[in-house]
Amino acid sequence: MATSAIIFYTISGVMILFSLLAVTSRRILRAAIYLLFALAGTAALYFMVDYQFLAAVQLIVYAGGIVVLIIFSVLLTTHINEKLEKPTWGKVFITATLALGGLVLTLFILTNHEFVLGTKPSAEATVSVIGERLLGYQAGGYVLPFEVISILLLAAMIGAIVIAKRNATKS
Amino acid sequence: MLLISLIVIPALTALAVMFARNAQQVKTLSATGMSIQLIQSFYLLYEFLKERSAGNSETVLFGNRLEWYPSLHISFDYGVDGISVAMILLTSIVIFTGVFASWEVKDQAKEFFASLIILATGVFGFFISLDLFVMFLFFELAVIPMYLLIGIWGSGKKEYSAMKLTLMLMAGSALLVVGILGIYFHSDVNGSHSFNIIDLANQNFPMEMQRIFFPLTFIGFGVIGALFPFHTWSPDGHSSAPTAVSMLHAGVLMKLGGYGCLKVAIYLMPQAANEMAWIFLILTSISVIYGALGVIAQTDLKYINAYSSVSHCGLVLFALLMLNKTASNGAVLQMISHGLMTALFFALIGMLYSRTHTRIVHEMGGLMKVLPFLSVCYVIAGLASLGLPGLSGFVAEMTIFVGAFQHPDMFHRVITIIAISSIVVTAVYILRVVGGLLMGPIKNEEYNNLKDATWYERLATVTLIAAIVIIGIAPLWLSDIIMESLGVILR
Amino acid sequence: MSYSVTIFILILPLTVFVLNGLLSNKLSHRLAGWLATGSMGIATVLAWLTAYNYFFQSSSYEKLIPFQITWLRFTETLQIDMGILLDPISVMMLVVITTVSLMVFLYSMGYMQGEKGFIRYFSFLSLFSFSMLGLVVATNLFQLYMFWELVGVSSYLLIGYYYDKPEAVAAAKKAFIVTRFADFGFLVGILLLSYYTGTFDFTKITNPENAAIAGMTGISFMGLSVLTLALTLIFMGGAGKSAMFPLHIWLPDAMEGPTPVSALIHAATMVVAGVFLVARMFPVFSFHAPEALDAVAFIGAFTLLFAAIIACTQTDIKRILAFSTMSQIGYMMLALGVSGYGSEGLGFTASMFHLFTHAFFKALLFLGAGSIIHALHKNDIREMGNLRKHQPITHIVFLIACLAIAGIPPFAGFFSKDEILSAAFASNPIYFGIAALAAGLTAFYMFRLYFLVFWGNERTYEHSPHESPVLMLIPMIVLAIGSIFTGFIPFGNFVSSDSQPLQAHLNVTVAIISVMMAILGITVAWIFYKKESLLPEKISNMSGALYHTVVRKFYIDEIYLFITRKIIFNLISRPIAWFDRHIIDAFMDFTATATNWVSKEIKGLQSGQLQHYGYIFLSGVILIVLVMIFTNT
Amino acid sequence: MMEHVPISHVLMVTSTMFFIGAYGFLTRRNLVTMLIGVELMLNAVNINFVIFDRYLYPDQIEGHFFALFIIAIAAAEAAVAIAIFINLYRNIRSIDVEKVDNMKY
Repeated sequence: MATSAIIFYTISGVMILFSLLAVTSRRILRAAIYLLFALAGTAALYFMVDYQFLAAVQLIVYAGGIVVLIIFSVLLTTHINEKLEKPTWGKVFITATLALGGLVLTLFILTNHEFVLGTKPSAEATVSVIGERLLGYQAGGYVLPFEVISILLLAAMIGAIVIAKRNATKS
Repeated sequence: MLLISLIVIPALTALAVMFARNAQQVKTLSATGMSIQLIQSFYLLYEFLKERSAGNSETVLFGNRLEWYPSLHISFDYGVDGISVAMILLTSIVIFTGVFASWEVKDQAKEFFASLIILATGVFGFFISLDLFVMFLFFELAVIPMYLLIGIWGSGKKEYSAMKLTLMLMAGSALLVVGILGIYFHSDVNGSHSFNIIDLANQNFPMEMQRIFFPLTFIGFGVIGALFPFHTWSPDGHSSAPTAVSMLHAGVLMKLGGYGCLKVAIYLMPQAANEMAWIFLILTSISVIYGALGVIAQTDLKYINAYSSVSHCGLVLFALLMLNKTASNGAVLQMISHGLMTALFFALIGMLYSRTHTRIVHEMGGLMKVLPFLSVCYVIAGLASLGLPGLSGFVAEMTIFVGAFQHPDMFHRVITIIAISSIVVTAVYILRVVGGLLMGPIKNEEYNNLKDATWYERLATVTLIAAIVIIGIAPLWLSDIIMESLGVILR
Repeated sequence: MSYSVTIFILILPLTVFVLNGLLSNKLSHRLAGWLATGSMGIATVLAWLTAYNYFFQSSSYEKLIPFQITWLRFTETLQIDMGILLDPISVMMLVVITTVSLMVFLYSMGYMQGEKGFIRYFSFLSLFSFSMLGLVVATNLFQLYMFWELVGVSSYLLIGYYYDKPEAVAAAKKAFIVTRFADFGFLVGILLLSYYTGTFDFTKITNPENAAIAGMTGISFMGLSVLTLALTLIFMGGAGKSAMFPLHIWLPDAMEGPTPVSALIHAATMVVAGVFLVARMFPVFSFHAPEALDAVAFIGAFTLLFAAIIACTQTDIKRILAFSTMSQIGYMMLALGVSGYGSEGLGFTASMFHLFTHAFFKALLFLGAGSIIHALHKNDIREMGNLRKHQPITHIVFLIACLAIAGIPPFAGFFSKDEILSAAFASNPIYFGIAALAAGLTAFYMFRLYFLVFWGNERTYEHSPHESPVLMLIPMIVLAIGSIFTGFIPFGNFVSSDSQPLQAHLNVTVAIISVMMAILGITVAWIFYKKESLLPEKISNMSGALYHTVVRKFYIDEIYLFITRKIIFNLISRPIAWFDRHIIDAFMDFTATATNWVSKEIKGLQSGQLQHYGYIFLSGVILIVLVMIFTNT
Repeated sequence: MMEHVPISHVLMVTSTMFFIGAYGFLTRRNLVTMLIGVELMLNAVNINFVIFDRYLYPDQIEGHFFALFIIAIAAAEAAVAIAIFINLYRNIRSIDVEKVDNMKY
């Protein structure tokens, strides 16, 4: 078994483990931390496929930004010692059945599908290439989605502020 | 230009009304706008007659096409033939008098007059447009404000009635959309689909298609034309609506049904009309008799008038289904005549109600003594309704009966005789009301102090009566311009 | 003088109607009244001039159309024209209508003085005159029908003149509705006739050589030829307007109107419109539809006797006259019914002759009755007596009219009635018997009235009766002169079925029988009613139920009431109104309620629980994927 | 670097992660933990984009961009979501999803 394979399976194991923990842990802060690990694992995967930039973004935005946001909100909305109540058995049962059923179905399709692997040499995803593509307006340029995303982010930012802002007249 | 200004003027008036500062301004603006509209309509008639006498025999006059949405072949095609001119005249007279009849609306006058005039805009647009899609658009524009007008300014069970009326008319519209789209997708004008009525009229739609879409369009328009058994919105709607709205609704809006049936259903799908006429003939003759008999047992003036409208409008559709020129001519005449007299009726009922605060016939009595002017007008309206020669009702009914009776088929003649028997029933209920309401001793002491009509009420009623009398005495010009257009429609 | 002047005979009353109607609260009573009467005077002069020109200045009595415009076009062939058709009967009618109208207008000036609705009254009266004149000069069936309706409505308005009296309102309504019902038949008849002939024109329809008409006799429907059917229906219209059995019920009630109105409309002119109609269509009846003519004769004869019998038992002075009118119109119808065409057309001439003379003496009777009512303010003859002392002139003219209607020579009624009896005699002895019997009854009930009112004991009156003003007396005297002398007109020379002079001879046998009957009737009346006597009461007590049946007018009114109120109102209208609200409308409401219900029932699915949506979503996705997999393989 | 790992294995991992996220989303009642579930799912999908790109179309980097955009959107979504949670908490003193059903029907 090649080193890379070993690394991959290790990472995968970590990711799945922490994902599971993240959705089952009864301490909410821990759940957030477990999520952090799962996201970091993802970043590692990106490194493995040579997408360094993406991996960096994943770490900064996801692991750095979102998880911190989540932790903040947890701190704002729950007591640190509070344990989440256990979901009812019925709920767990239904959900687990559904999730497992979906998983089995997906795996069934996966295993039965013949993937045609690409044979061409892999393209480099250097920062300069990414920058040119993102701001390019010729074929393959992503300037329009880029702008749209910018607007979305702006709108989300304003929206978040407006929603979260304490209502001046109310209190 | 002439036609465009027919919808621009009311639209502008509605807009101006919204900017008015007080109720007085609102009324002045509306009255001015609608007077201009009335003058315009007469000018249109004059121009139309001038063109026709100059030998211009095109199907529609003053027409034009404004591209609107070329990829779906929707364009604002407009133009008028004799029928449209007649209906436009009717509409402008009714809306003109409607404004004066609602002179006393106080709360939210601005919104009331604006909605009323927007409704009229829709009607004018409907009558001038030649494009099915635009026509439908205007149709909806005319129907929707009705909900607000009844729901907000109505009386009695107004929310219920407004909802019922709107839902039933919308259900009709739904059928209509399917019908119109069906026609559109089956058309083939120079390799593409079309919404233009004139183009569509030259299509020979296959019989299978006509069999599906004729009933859809006919019932779709029939709902607003009070086709049995889809007429029940009419009594409730009319009884809850404020005066001017009843006038406009029974006077004009119900006529969109007949007009649409003629200009869309029958004009575009003549073979199916011919084949299926008998079904609808039975329904409409039921309308005629059933409506008339139903009136006798009513006690509320507005219900009485609503049911008699069902009967009279049933006669319109009945005549159209005879599919010959004379009867159809009668149908159009009946639309105009009924529009005028029912508007007069509703105006008078509103005026009486504002004085006596009741609409129940047997609670009133002897009003002739205290309200001579209004009572005489009521009698005239009644006489017009029962078809007195010299008033418009006679002209219309007789044209229908003579035309319908010329049908070579025995079934049609027998059913015509059944329809004719409605004139007896009409006389019964009209005279019952006139006798109970206006004659006899005064039942309520308080009525002795009632004031007779004010100047604006006089203006409204006299205008309508003048129109009724003019058509009743000299119907030939009107009948001729209608007949001419029918020649094209009933090829 | 050209005939186009005749148009003014129509325009004058119309103008007065419009003027008086529009300016009813501006004009003074005097001005309005004289305006109406003056115009009617001019119209009368014009009518007499027209008649003079027509009958004496031209040799042959052609049908003339001095004026005609197209009023409404239905199809290429069918159109309504408005025009004036002059032929012997229409000219004769013009004279009758204008003359009687003028008299009634004059009379009304006195009778209606001080009434609040004086101007309205003259306005309506002018409308009536206009419509009636338009009716008789109509050039086509549809024009006739239009004026027919107008006449009906002016009759409605005038009967309901005292609109605050419930009885008057009910009577007006009844009159209009009953005639409307008859007009329904009339209209269908017109449509039927025009459908086959393709025309409304009298000149074409009544042309005996018209092929389309002859063709109609060949088409049969339910055993009758279409033409017979059409003509019977048209006659139905005439029967309604002329108060023939069984459509007569409105006429007695119509007496609620002012008395001059009864004189003009319900005695002299409008009610004979039905006779006029049959006379107008006579060639068609006579040549192509003898069955329809038989119906006319039968109905005429039946009504003649029926009304005369009822008249003998009534006590309201105007109702007696109303029944008498019905009976006399029965004579006219009978005469038309038994008449032939051309040289056999004695009945036709007799009918028109009787129409002519009847207009004078019946109008006179009503005006006399009006004069009495004007003085006494009551209608019941049992409360009257010995009026000859108080109203000598009224008494004399009334007597003249009674003699005229009873058929005593040399008064007008004798000649016309004699012709009718001869025509009936020539046709069918049964009809003759009925007519002769009715002649006796006529004399009896008229003189019963006469003796009870003018003789008998003095009664106590609230204020002592007085003779009527001059304005009322003049017309009565004029009409009385007419009632005496019109009988000497050689009527057959002017009016006949084929416009050829017809020599009518006095049939001596018939004359003797009829005079005998009349004298018998008068004698019986004299015995019964000259002095206070117990005889009539004894006889009425003896006949018991029969007598009551007659007093109640054979319960025809009750039958009608039963049909209209119980059957039409309670069994048809109300159920329909109920059905509409509770079945049809309820169905529409039900669709709405059902939609509402369904939405209420399924809204639980929208629980607001995010995770429920999640379950459904996920299971949906899995399901769809499963379906796709299994359908692909 | 991944030539020794078959694509299906990677996909199995991501699918597992996805359904774990779904499980979390559906069982948790606390809105924040539900959000964690959503993040997991997004992440799994993101990996898929990258992996498909790398294995099937190595000469292109479109998957990379998709992943990039998804990350951006996820960030925005998280920000808005958390703002909503905070506001909600302020109003009803709880961020339990089962209590948030005011807008049903």
